[in-house]
Amino acid sequence: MPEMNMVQAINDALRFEMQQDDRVVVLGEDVGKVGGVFRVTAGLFDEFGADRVIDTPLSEGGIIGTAVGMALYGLRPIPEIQFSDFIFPAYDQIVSEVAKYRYRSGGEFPCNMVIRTPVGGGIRGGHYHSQSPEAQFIHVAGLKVVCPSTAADAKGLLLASIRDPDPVLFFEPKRVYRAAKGEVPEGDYTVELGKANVIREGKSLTVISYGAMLYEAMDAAEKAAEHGIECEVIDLRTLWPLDIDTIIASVKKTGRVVIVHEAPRSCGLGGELVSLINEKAFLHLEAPPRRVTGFDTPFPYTLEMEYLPLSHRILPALTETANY
Amino acid sequence: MPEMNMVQAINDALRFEMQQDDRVVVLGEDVGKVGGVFRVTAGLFDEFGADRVIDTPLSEGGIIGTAVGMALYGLRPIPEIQFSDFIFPAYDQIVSEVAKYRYRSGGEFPCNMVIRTPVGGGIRGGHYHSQSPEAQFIHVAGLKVVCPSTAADAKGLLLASIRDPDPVLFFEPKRVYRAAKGEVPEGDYTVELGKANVIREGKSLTVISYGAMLYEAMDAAEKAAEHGIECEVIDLRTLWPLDIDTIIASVKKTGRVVIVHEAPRSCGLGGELVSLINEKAFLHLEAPPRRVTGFDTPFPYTLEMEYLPLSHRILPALTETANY
Amino acid sequence: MTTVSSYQEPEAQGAERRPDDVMADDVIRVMAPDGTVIDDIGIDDETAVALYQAMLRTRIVDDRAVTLQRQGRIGFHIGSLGEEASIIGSAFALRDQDWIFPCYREFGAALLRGLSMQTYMDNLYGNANDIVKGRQMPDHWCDREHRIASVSSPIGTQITNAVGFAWAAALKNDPLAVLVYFGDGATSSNEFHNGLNFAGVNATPTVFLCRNNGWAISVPTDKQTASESFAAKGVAYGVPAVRVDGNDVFAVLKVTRDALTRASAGEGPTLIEAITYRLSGHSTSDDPTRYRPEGEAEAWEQRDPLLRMRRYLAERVNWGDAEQASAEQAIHHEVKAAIEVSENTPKPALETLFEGVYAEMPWHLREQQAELLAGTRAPGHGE
Amino acid sequence: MTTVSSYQEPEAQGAERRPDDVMADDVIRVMAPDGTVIDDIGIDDETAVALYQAMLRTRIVDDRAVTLQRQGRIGFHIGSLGEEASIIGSAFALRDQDWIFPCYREFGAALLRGLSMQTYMDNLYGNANDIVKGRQMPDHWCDREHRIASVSSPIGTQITNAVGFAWAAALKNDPLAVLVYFGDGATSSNEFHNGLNFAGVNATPTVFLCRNNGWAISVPTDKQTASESFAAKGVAYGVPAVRVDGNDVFAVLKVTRDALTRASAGEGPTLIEAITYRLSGHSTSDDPTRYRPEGEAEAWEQRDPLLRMRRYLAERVNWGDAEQASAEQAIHHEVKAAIEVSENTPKPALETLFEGVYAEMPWHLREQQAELLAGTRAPGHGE
Ligand SMILES: Cc1ncc(C[n+]2csc(CCOP(=O)(O)OP(=O)(O)O)c2C)c(N)n1
Ligand SMILES: Cc1ncc(C[n+]2csc(CCOP(=O)(O)OP(=O)(O)O)c2C)c(N)n1
Ligand SMILES: [Mg+2]
Ligand SMILES: [Mg+2]
Repeated sequence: MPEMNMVQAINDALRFEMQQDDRVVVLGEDVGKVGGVFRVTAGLFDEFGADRVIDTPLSEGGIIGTAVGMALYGLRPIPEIQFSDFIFPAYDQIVSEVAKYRYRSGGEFPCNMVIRTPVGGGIRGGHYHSQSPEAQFIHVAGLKVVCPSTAADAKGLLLASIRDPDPVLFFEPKRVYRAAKGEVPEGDYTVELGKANVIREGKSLTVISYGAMLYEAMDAAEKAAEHGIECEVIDLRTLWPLDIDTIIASVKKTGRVVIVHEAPRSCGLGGELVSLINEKAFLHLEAPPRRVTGFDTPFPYTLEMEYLPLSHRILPALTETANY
Repeated sequence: MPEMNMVQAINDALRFEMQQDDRVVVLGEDVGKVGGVFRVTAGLFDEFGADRVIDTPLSEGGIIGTAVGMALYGLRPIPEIQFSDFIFPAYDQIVSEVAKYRYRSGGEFPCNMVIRTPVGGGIRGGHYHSQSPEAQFIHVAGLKVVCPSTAADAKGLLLASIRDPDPVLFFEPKRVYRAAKGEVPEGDYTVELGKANVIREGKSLTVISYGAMLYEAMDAAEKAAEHGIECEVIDLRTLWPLDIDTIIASVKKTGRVVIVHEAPRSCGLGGELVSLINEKAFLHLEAPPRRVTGFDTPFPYTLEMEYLPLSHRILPALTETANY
Repeated sequence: MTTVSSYQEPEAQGAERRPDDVMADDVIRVMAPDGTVIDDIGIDDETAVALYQAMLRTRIVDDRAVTLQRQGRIGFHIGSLGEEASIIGSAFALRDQDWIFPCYREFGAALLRGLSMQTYMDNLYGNANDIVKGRQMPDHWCDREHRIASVSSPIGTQITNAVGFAWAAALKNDPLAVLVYFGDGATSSNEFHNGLNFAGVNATPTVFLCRNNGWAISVPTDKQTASESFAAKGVAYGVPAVRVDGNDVFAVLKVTRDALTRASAGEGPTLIEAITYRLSGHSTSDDPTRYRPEGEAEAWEQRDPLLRMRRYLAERVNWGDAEQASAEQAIHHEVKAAIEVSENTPKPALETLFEGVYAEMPWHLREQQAELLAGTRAPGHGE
Repeated sequence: MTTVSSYQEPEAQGAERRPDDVMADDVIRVMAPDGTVIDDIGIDDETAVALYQAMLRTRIVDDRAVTLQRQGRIGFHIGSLGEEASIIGSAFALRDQDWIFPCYREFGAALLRGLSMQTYMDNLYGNANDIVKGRQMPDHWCDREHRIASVSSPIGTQITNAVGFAWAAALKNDPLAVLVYFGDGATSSNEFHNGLNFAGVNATPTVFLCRNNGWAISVPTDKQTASESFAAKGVAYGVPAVRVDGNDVFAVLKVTRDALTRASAGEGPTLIEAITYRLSGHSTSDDPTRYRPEGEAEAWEQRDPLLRMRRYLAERVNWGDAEQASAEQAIHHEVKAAIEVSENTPKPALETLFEGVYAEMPWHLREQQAELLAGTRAPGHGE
């Protein structure tokens, strides 16, 4: 298997599916000739031409609004939003049209597309090139939300998302775009949506994370192991609908849980996880579920590494929860 | 004290403040001559003229985007969004500008305004005249979120919101616009933001709700009392930042909690409340916190009363939680 | 229904207060308001009668739906009183393969294309047979079979959707065009801007039909834009535009046909401003007397598109009171039969509430479905 | 810095491929590219020198900031190489009471209005003295003292904000106008549409300055819109518009002054399309050689607005190499001093992360603040 980073793996998935399925089109700002500001679509313009790799005017609402029409026609549009901070001009189309089209048409019109967008901080992007808005989509019925943490998962989840009959928000953790490197299967390769990955087994406590923070959670888990705390680390991969079975099985085993995400804490996915765990494993809980998250402030520039829930902030939560 | 319904109370608050403070302007679709589709701004156009009660073009983004400029100038704009389902074309301005302007300008530019908008179901409005999007704003740092349930609170909270130095999303539960009737203090009257209201005391369990569902929660609580279950019912009033002290004090007393809101369950405010309660009162919990909420589907038309978490759906949650 | 009377061009009044007035020189008109033909575009009598019948059917259904709402038998209706020519004339121009992206007033176009009266009525009732399963308000239907997308309440969203659909077809060399309807108010939406801009840049085969009916609920067009007309907005996007007398069904048919010809020839989109008037309130929830200048509606009643056609038909095909009465009766009969069936059809089954949010129901919705089914029914919602 | 050379109008090339070309007949020009005056608008020598000095200062700062970024001493810079005349000419036209709503390339305008070099440099460094407290990326400052709103990354949002500000002032009979900057790409945003439309309807005293620099990152203007020009878009909103040679600082000054005169007279907004060219990459993160047609930038270098002014000044006020060198030196000195201070200023204090989200810190932020302060510091973030 070739080694790739996440950018290459996503590029590989796009190229593979575009070769297989001529309904697939990519559209967005700067996705064409220049291959995207992160070079994720590099080379696709040359291979598939301007009719399938489309540079659009500077309007996210226009990108998603027209992608809806393409999806209704039967294409498989893959719109790119340059940074997920800039998805909000398209928010109305996403929550009012994309999410509801199938349901409100009584099933006559599926509206599946994959909205790809880089997410998260750690690249010195400040307020508007760093945010993690996944909760703002999870709350909206009708959307699926995916966030890979490895190159192989990025490929496998993206191919699964493109073939999925429902619309998918595909968040790409840009902090690890190049750092998340590993072997990636060639050719056709899918990772089923809705399945989490237990990347470390342990009995002391369950750590749930995803995307770029997964690496921080793993780092903290390794350090905790030095203190005899064996964490079970779960990479959610699909953020919604969740792999509830894997989560609950783990929490029932450990009785303790720490959730890590860089999105702001309040009304984030962490809160939902805590509630679900309460509802389904209350009597197993031996310590209060803990959230280690981004703070409820706008994303800062200079102090971004203090804002992010990095390993040094996760570790105390692990030890305190384990020793509760 | 005169008796008013919620529409009249809000109208009264607007009129009072417009008389006191000539920086206050109201703008939105149909707010002028016709006085709003719910008649909340009735009479204001005649009293204050077209320069302070402004009918705008049909663009929520334009309404909020220009209100930002007005706020920066030093006016006290009160934009109306005709239904909160139609707030999404303005979502970018709200989350990217309104919420962040003070912070990102290092405090140079406060951006306070009160965005008034009718919320919730029960008026046969289907998908797009019924939604409850409060969680989509609570998750965003920099916003305050308010939702009154009574006429007097509507007046008092609105006056407090207009005078508050921060931007406020003011959700008006339209199902009880006319049904929520009661004595409303004349003249100047404020209800402090961030303070919940314990509207029923009890030792068996804590019920937390707000807006139109508060009445359903109260109805269920009364019925539960017939079975010897004495609920403490908390009307949040300000949804963010929460009155955490009142909530935690009550949960510490009762050890049991049921949260009721009509917004979809997943990643809703209920999940956040469950997490906060876990974090601050874990050892007091005698039963898993329960959520009785709208379902994770788009808001339906014909079956809306089955969708809403009405009294008949709350009551079993109360008895089960009390008897856990 | 208004009956035929001798024609008088209405006095300047509210009706003339806006610069986009229908009598302006650049407004295309084929048939004068008195029913005489100014410019023979070769419409045969059969077509003329078909157009009139479709408009008449639209109006009668409208009228009946308002009554049903007033009687509390349906929850809501949003109609097209006075705007029938804009809707029927444009839909009539379409070829089989073309698609419609409707706003919320175009049930007449759907009926014309073949949506059955029963299906429409079931939608007004939101019952178990409703094509959208009682999930949306009345008048929010869809009709894939007849190539009509789904009605959505948020203003304007269908505009960009229509552009994307047309664009997709063009990318696949599929020779269809898309007609999208929206109001004057919708031109202020983000969607109008995005739709027209993307259509212009990519030369998509889209026909934009702006029903300028003078009002967006209570907001008149001069508060909507300072542009000289709605058609003038095409310039901003390099999209050719035309203004047409929206109460002249022949003229609307003609300009739409022209636009379709351009679209099919790969010449891209066209913006049509059809100048008409909303003779009713915005919907059954609205009372227009609160804001409408006195005399305005009355002036436009004189320009009623159905009246104009009756004058024309009276001259050309001897369409008299007998023909009118029998046409009306047939439609009334059809509507009545549909109502009876709709009214006796149950509500959608409870479990359907959770179906179709996703292609397959995920665990959390299965759980919520089970929770609801196991519980008691809402008051008044028993089945 | 390019030095003065004899002027040659560049060959048609990439530069001429778009219809909005700067040499079109309707483009207002006061000074020819060779520095000779076509239309004397009565600019005295002192003003001319001041304009040039401001442009020069802008360019030198730009150049220095790019170097700082390349050296890893600051994180990012987004500059205005080649666009100095559009920015300085328009800002220069403003009266004291007027406001600026900037895009992200207008630090030159801020420096001109009085923002200190130190304050600007502290913003590039995001240090404890940064006016925005290190919360935003470099070049995202604000300056209430000099009547400049806050730079925001999302494209276009400042346009509607600027309209609202101007509208508020007009409602209060406050005789100010607002100048808002944005790029050609921004005309596709929702905000352009909303801003222009609201301004048109309410005749707000807003001057819209579209810096058409040919590109939106890698997207050229002909992929941005099919409109004949960006100025043409004014028609859609009833907003008078004008195209100006954006590399002719006098012409930009003149059209902005005219627009301000209109605004002050209550005649409402004006849309100015300043045709210029982004000589650099989009920002320090961008490599334009990946997408720019060969020869295009070179052609525009010939039209460099600073060169043009040097030619003019050489003719008019004997501005020679000595004057140039001493002007440059003074600016370099100023910049260097500021860098030294900025570089030695610490990061913002940790607790400031939580301040100013709200006017008063609510309990949940106090808790989070305490949590952070009690913990260990992030690697490399020690203080
Ligand atoms: C985004 C959005 N904002 C507000 C509304 C409420 N609303 C429904 S119809 C309407 C007026 C529409 O006017 P116009 O576009 O002229 O169409 P018409 O009803 O006149 O056919 C408004 C404001 C809405 N449906 N969607
Ligand atoms: C809403 C939004 N979408 C995308 C971006 C990313 N982006 C930053 S600048 C830019 C291009 C802007 O082009 P233009 O408006 O012409 O201004 P210029 O940079 O040329 O001055 C893009 C796409 C953004 N900042 N905001
Ligand atoms: Mg209208
Ligand atoms: Mg540009």
